[in-house]
Amino acid sequence: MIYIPLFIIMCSIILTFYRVVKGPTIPDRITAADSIGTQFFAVIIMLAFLFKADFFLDIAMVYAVLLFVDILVMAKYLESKRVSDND
Amino acid sequence: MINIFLVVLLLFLVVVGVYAILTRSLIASVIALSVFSTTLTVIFLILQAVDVAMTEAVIGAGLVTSFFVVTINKTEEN
Amino acid sequence: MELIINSTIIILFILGLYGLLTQRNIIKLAICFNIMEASILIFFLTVGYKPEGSYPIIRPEVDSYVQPLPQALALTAIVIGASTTALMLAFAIKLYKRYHTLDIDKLRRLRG
Amino acid sequence: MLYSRTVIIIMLSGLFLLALLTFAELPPIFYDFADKTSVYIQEGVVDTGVTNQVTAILFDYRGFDTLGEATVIFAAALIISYFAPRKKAPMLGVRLGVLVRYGVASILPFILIFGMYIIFFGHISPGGGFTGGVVLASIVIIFDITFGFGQGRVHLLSRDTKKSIESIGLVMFILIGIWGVFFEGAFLANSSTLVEKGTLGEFVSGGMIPILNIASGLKVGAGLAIIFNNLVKEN
Repeated sequence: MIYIPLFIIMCSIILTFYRVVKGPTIPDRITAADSIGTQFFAVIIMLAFLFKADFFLDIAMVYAVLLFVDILVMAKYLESKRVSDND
Repeated sequence: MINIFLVVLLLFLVVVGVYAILTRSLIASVIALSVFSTTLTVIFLILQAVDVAMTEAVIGAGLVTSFFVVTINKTEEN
Repeated sequence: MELIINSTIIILFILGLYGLLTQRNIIKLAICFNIMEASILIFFLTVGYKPEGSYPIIRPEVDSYVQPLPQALALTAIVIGASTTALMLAFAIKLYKRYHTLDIDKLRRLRG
Repeated sequence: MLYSRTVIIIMLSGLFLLALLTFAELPPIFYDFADKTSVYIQEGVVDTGVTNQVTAILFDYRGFDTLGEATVIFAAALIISYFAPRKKAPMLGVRLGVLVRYGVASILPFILIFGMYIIFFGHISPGGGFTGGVVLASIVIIFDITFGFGQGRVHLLSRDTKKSIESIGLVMFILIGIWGVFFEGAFLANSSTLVEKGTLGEFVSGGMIPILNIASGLKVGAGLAIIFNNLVKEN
């Protein structure tokens, strides 16, 4: 019965997306997007169990690597904003 | 049961797309686009397209987002 | 189920088209273009899908697979979409350096 | 604005209804289209000798399309390197903390290994030249984002090296195609008479398809790295 954690994590993703929409500052949104990515990582691994397909784990790995690039670029962008705006 | 999960994901996809188009802030729109392509990856996995899901995860999560962020950074007044 | 998937494809396409018609920032137009492209990809993949099929890597213990041809076309479309997005963003940078704005209404006025 | 927003919404609603009617006329989605037309599923393994049928279609049945796609990336890199203005992105002048720099430096070799794994095993597992190439391009992106500060910074690969790698990938692809003309009778035919097809599902299998994977991986990786570096205007 792997559907129960699947739906629970999906509810959690939707609640986290509320923070992306609502978040007053940019760091809130970036952290929420990173959190959504990590939860989708868990969803992909549960789908690997569900379909009995071990190749899905490759996709989870490559997605985790590229999510790191995403967050790194956004962190650098925020750092430059913080230096230039000085607040 | 997996169909219900697919419907939830599709609805979430539409909501993220609406937010990505209608928001004012450009960087928030790019963040929403990253979430959009992640959701698209999981939908492709449920549709049993492993190669397409892998390519979409690589390009949508990492590459296109960094293109957009660099462009936004270069076209802002500092 | 089919109705929901078809409606999602059409809604995403119409949404991207609405964004292309109403938004004025060029970077936002590229984002709308990406969303339209995603709807086309979902349409490609649903053509070759069947419910109990497995992913198209041939294994001896499985005898029901989804159709691999739309997946190959979708993969090509994704990589070319990334290239065209980069091209649009390069033109946006070029326009900003020339006119110091990204608003297409102001750009149209500047051209005279 | 040329049209008001209500006019646009009315027009798009009409388009939505039209598209819905059109989709109703299509054959149903969950219809066993895959069983009736599964030439690729039934004969693809025997024809090409690889188990991943998407790779078989990309590099064997429709290899010419893949060559066209590689040409599109080449043209995009060319146009962007001509068009993008020579102004450095301001975010590259910021120095990240020591933790980020050393963490990234220790994680880069593993990303390199992973990208090469995706390229080399593209014919028996998901992935292939395009995906692995993008992962290899992400190494250049991570390096430039993390260490892109100051004036006297080190380059991971110089611009000429990246252009050479891209050209080597494209020339390798075309040479394999011409090889197919001479020994098999068609452009980009899978030259299995000279290269062993190997056992199905092993690492050495599929004739020329793994070599085409490597060529397109080099091509796509170097091309996307050139595009990114021209967008941020670094060498």
